[in-house]
Amino acid sequence: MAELLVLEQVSAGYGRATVLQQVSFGLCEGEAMALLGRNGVGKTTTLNTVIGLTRQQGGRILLGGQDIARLSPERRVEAGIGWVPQERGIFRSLTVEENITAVARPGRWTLEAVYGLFPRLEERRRNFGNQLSGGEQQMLAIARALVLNPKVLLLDEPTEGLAPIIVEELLAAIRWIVREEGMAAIVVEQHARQILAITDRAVILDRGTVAYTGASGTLAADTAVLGRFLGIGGED
Amino acid sequence: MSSAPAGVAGALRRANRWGVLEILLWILAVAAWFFLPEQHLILAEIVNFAILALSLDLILGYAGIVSLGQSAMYGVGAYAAGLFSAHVTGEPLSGLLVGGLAGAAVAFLTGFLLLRGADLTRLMVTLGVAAVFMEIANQADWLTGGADGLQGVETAPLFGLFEFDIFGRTAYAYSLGVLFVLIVVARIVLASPFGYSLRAIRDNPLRASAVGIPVNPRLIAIYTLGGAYAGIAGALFTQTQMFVSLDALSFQKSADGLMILTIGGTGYLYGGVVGALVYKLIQDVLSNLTPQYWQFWIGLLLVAFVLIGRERPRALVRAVSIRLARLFAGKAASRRVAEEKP
Amino acid sequence: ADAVKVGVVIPLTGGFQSNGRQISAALKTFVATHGETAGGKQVEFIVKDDASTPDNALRLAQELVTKDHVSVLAGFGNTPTALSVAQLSKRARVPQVVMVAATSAIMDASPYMLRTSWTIPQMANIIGEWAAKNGTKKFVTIVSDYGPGADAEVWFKKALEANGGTVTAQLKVPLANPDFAPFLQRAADEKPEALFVFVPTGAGAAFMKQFVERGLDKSGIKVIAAADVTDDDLVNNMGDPAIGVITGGPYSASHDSPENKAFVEAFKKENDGMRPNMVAVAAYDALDLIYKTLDKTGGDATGDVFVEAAKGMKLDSPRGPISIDPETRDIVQNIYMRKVERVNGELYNTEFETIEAVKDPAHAAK
Amino acid sequence: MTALLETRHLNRMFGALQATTDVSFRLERGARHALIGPNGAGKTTFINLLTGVLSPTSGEILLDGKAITGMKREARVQRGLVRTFQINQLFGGLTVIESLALVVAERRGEGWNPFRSIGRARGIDTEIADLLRGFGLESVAGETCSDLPYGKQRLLEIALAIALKPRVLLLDEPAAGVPEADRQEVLSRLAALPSDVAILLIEHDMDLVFTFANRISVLVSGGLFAEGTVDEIAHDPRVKDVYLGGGQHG
Amino acid sequence: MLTLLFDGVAYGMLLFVLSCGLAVTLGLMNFINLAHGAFAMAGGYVTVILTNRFGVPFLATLPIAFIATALVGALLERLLYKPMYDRSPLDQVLFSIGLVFMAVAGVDYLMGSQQQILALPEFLKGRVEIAGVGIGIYRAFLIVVCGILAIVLQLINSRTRFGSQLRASVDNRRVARGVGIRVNTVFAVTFAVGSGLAGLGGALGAEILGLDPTFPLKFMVYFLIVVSVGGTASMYGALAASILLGLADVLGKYYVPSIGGFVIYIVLVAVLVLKPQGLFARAN
Ligand SMILES: Nc1ncnc2c1ncn2[C@@H]1O[C@H](COP(=O)(O)OP(=O)(O)OP(=O)(O)O)[C@@H](O)[C@H]1O
Ligand SMILES: Nc1ncnc2c1ncn2[C@@H]1O[C@H](COP(=O)(O)OP(=O)(O)OP(=O)(O)O)[C@@H](O)[C@H]1O
Ligand SMILES: CC(C)C[C@H](N)C(=O)O
Ligand SMILES: [Mg+2]
Ligand SMILES: [Mg+2]
Repeated sequence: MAELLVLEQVSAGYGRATVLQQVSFGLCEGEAMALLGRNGVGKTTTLNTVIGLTRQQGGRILLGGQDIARLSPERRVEAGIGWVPQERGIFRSLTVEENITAVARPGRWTLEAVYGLFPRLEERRRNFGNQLSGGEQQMLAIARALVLNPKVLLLDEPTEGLAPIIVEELLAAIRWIVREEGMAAIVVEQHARQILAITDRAVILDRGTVAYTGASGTLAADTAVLGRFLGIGGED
Repeated sequence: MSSAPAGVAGALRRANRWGVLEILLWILAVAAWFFLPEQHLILAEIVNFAILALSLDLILGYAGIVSLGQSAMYGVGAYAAGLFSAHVTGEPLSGLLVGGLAGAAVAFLTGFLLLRGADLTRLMVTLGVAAVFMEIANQADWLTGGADGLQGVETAPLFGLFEFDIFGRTAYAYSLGVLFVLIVVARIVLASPFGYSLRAIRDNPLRASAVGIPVNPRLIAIYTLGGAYAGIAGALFTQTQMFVSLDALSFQKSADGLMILTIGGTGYLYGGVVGALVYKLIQDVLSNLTPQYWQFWIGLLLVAFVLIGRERPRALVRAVSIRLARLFAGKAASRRVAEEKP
Repeated sequence: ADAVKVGVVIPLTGGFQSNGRQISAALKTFVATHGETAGGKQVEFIVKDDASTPDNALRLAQELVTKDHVSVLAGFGNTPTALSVAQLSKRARVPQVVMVAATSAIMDASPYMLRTSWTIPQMANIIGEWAAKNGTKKFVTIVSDYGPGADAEVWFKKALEANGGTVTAQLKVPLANPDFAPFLQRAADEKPEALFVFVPTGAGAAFMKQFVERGLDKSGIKVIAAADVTDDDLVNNMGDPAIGVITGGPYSASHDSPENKAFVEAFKKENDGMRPNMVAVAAYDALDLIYKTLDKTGGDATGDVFVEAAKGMKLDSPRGPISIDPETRDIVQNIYMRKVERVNGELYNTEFETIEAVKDPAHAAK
Repeated sequence: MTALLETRHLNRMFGALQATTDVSFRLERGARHALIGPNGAGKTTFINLLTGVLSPTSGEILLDGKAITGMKREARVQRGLVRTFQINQLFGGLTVIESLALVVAERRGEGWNPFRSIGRARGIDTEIADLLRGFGLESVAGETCSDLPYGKQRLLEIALAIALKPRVLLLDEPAAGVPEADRQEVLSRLAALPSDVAILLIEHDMDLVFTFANRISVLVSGGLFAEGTVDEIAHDPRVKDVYLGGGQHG
Repeated sequence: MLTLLFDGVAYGMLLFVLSCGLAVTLGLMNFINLAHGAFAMAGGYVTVILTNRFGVPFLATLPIAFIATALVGALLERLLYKPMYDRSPLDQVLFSIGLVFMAVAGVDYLMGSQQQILALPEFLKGRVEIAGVGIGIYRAFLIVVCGILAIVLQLINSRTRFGSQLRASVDNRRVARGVGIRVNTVFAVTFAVGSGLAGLGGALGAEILGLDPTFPLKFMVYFLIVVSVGGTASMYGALAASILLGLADVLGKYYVPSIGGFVIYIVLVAVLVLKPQGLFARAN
């Protein structure tokens, strides 16, 4: 299978500080990957480097074989990357609907389609971004990424603040999108167990470097690794 | 007692100790009185601007209130002192008090207008308030002399001894003394729980109210104190110049104060002193070089200064002061260690 | 010292900068025509920009006196700046030669004050008298809301009423006023025979334009104004609306005399064809006064000596004969009634009547 | 007996939307109470009403049986009603020590004192030292809040609330953004609070809710939908339908 | 009385035309551009020079003034303004006031300090009487032009995708880029349009307000007042504020001339105290 997104020895950071050191991994079409690690290890930094909002200090990022390191974030979106920021970043003075239509690109995911996924958003479509509850904002951030109709979806803690029942639906939807539409996704999550259940592969970061790569199923069973890098006990 | 508490109290006190650079600055300022007699006028003016900027620093640097209307308090203080001298007595210290009270009263009465709204709103409201005061002073020419300025201001000798001469000798010493007292008072206030609560409000008003800080009353309190400082600056101006005009209430005054403060840096009390020094010297040089177009170069400097980053000078001051502190503290610390462990 | 230093404090920037510009042009012209010595001494000028504000004027004057040790202060583009320095002139005993500021009260503020410009009452009084005598009696006054404006209003009204005229409304326009519409409307509603106007140079153009736009010219209302409104600096650019406006003032660039011809020519030559206005002539005369006084004292510029020598001084100014009133130290000069006309394709204030040797009535009255 | 905190028929409208619907709710002394509910159910709104960030359209809020409905925010805090925020709200420019000192001074009623230096108040140093130790913040005590790593910021967020010695503590998703492994640490700090402090916890992480709370209220569409012990709620089929779903918590 | 109302509206429109460029840069882009007046002045000088020196018809100079200042604006945006977007309001204030100083002194140097006087074409001069209301033709012309401008700008902002993208970029530049909005282009275009409008405003206003190098300082307060009273949510805010201020000012000066100078400031303070976000607030 062709690798859709590849990070080769990527270093990145803020100002003079380097946070990511030589991070490498690849992602194929139709594949979902979990990106795990404790607070502050660089998960968000990794996603932000891929979308181009954090300064890349070294290495290469290839999308469909092309180096995108020099492209601006908006070009990267055109090239097929969709991003859900950790802080959600809802546009406060746009309505729910404008938040979506302002960025939408032609494709399967349309306004109607995302309303189908999150009916709650349709109920609130005329509300301004800053009049939404925490969970509603999260839904909107995901919807906004979907209507970009990307090839690769970067999700930074997408389940944070969502009710368990919505989390369930969302995770099922992510899995379905990836499988059925050949999208690729990187999902950063605090709830390792939940996300391992719906991803194919997992990468664990530790202080800015890749500490572990493997199949999600294997990792879910590997209590030693989970314990060491994520501090989670084996049983539930 | 365990060792941690000593560390806590120490850390809190350390933040408020006099710095080496600070002491040096005062030594230089006093030395200037003896060694730069030709410059007394401009030095007195610099000190005056420094006090105006200090009054802004209290509200902007510590409480986060931006204002384009500090001239309201400055001007009212200036006119109050002028009228006091023209109609009651020319004794300077009581005039200063009157100016300070007038400035505080204006701030206290208009402060509530600032409680809502973001930066831009505050900039505009303060500007509007100052404009109204200016217009009032302009209209009330029976009291203020209108556009022609208030005539008949005479300042009696300081302590009955020191005549205010046209060379600014007394004026500079007097202004410097006032600045010193004001800075000492500001230091004490800012190191208190009250002072810290202002910084908390500046950084996060939402959280400040959630830890029980009455945000609005505190803002009015510091705005009033700032007003008193501005009023004192205005009074000082009147007394040393023996003249007040509408300029004291003008937008230009507010803008100068703000410009000077930001050049020198906010939030450490000396921004005004540094800024006034730099600004006046540059202005002096430029307006001598090109009396007609000096504004162009001031503008250019301002633009460049902001583009480069106005926190730079402040960072420089801090770096130098840390370096100096280390130099001195090195010796002091070794001495202290020797004392503590006999 | 060998040189006599003269500190020139003028508004090169800010609201009154056009005055500053005329003064510095006049200074250039004067030095070119009269050289740099007087009373056997080198005369040195130090020019400072007060940005049109009294605070700055005072500060600069202080520095000139204490640091540069000037013997004479000159300049001042408006009343507030002149007044701010009066106290200093008094305390330091430095002669202060006022080149523009036009309120009467200035002369009382310091015994070292001398003036070569004009006073508002000097003009307004004559205009009021002339208007009433020539049959225009029902007026509305429109003046800028500051000291000189108030002076103009008061003295015009006084002279008009003394000669049988009436003022039906007195309107004061804020100094920084972008739009005259409401005032013009108000004036029109009063249906006067004419408007008396005093606004500072510059605002005059906007005023006349809006006057015509509102159709007031067609309704037969005349404009009779102080000279500032159709300043020589501007009148040519004001175009048709200005034609026919009657003003009273001390100087017109088209004044017919050999002195003036020479002056205008020299002025244009030194300043890229710029046309001198009454500010320029006042500045030129102030310099002439300083030179002549120094000649008389043999270069002694001590305050008391200098002022004493200046009193009663008579000069042949481009505007006609002028003198310094020995009692008030104020200027005595002719006031001309003029009308805007097109001369050789350019607009000028053409003089048609002369009232000779007018003193400031505010002081004469005392 | 009066409850420590009580609401009576509380309502709040946003335009036509009813975000809080006739909520009558009691929080007892020493309670460990959780408030759960679907997204947009009105939980944050409810907290905002309690703390005075929003004012109710109608209804009453009582603390110790006394109405505090129209009271200012800071007055509620002075009476012991304290909250934390879903998103950290720290004093970015102050150090950890300064933040805590200022909060402690404020609680002691010295906030208006402009003359005594903040470090000189008696006993303030031991109290702060205890807080620092209790929340594992000693190593970063002198650092500026905005420079702290996220985990420490989260702890400071809660420490600031504890420094106020609350009687009622309202926690809005205290574990948000904290990784699984560290969540227990946050919780254990809270569990260590004096047993007479009443705690109301909003959280979507059911593992946390079920270990921490002994009573749960469910809010749906602004109104109270169910209330009961952990067991009752966890097995309530209606709650499953609207909130829990069929997942591993079933 | 009606004539007076007409004058008030016309004066309001004049304020609007002066301020609408700022309503774009400050209102929509959230950039406190005190140098707005400098762009307006540039537009004014373009028109004056073209009509007076080169005899270009007045109406033809208007689009030229717009385009010329828009180009200058675009250039300055690229060179100077761009790094300022993220800065604090204070930085923006200082930065742009610096530009004002430069513009004032620069124009003085190039053009001289005297008032420039614009020669209007005949058909815009004079006035007509309609049902007893005296209507200045130029003022009526202003009202029409401004009304159209306000409506067009507001529709672009509220109805088009470009408008949403602009608001999104202002709300959160970083995230906007991350979801594919070409923030740089959006800002550059908007800033250029804002500058162009400023230039147009200067060109249209020069007739009534006069034009000299101190123009940017003299009128700075006026357009700041309009925009902050109007609020930043929509162009209608600026329009409503302009008309309100225009009417208040004209009526105030007519009936109580002695407080004429205050009125505008009192309206400013009153509105901002009651509605800190201005008449038309952004959602909060
Ligand atoms: N804007 C910034 N400037 C400087 N340092 C930063 C910035 N953002 C993050 N960092 C630092 O970079 C490191 C990695 O942060 P990052 O946000 O990528 O971690 P994360 O794995 O996403 O953590 P979390 O689980 O808290 O979201 C941290 O040490 C953090 O302090
Ligand atoms: N200012 C407002 N204007 C209009 N509607 C609002 C406003 N604030 C909140 N809402 C609406 O009120 C409802 C309740 O919001 P609230 O934030 O209380 O939900 P919540 O229960 O905390 O949800 P979550 O779990 O997602 O954080 C939501 O539908 C929200 O969109
Ligand atoms: C030129 C003049 C308008 C100056 C003004 N009359 C003044 O004395 O203030
Ligand atoms: Mg992260
Ligand atoms: Mg919530």
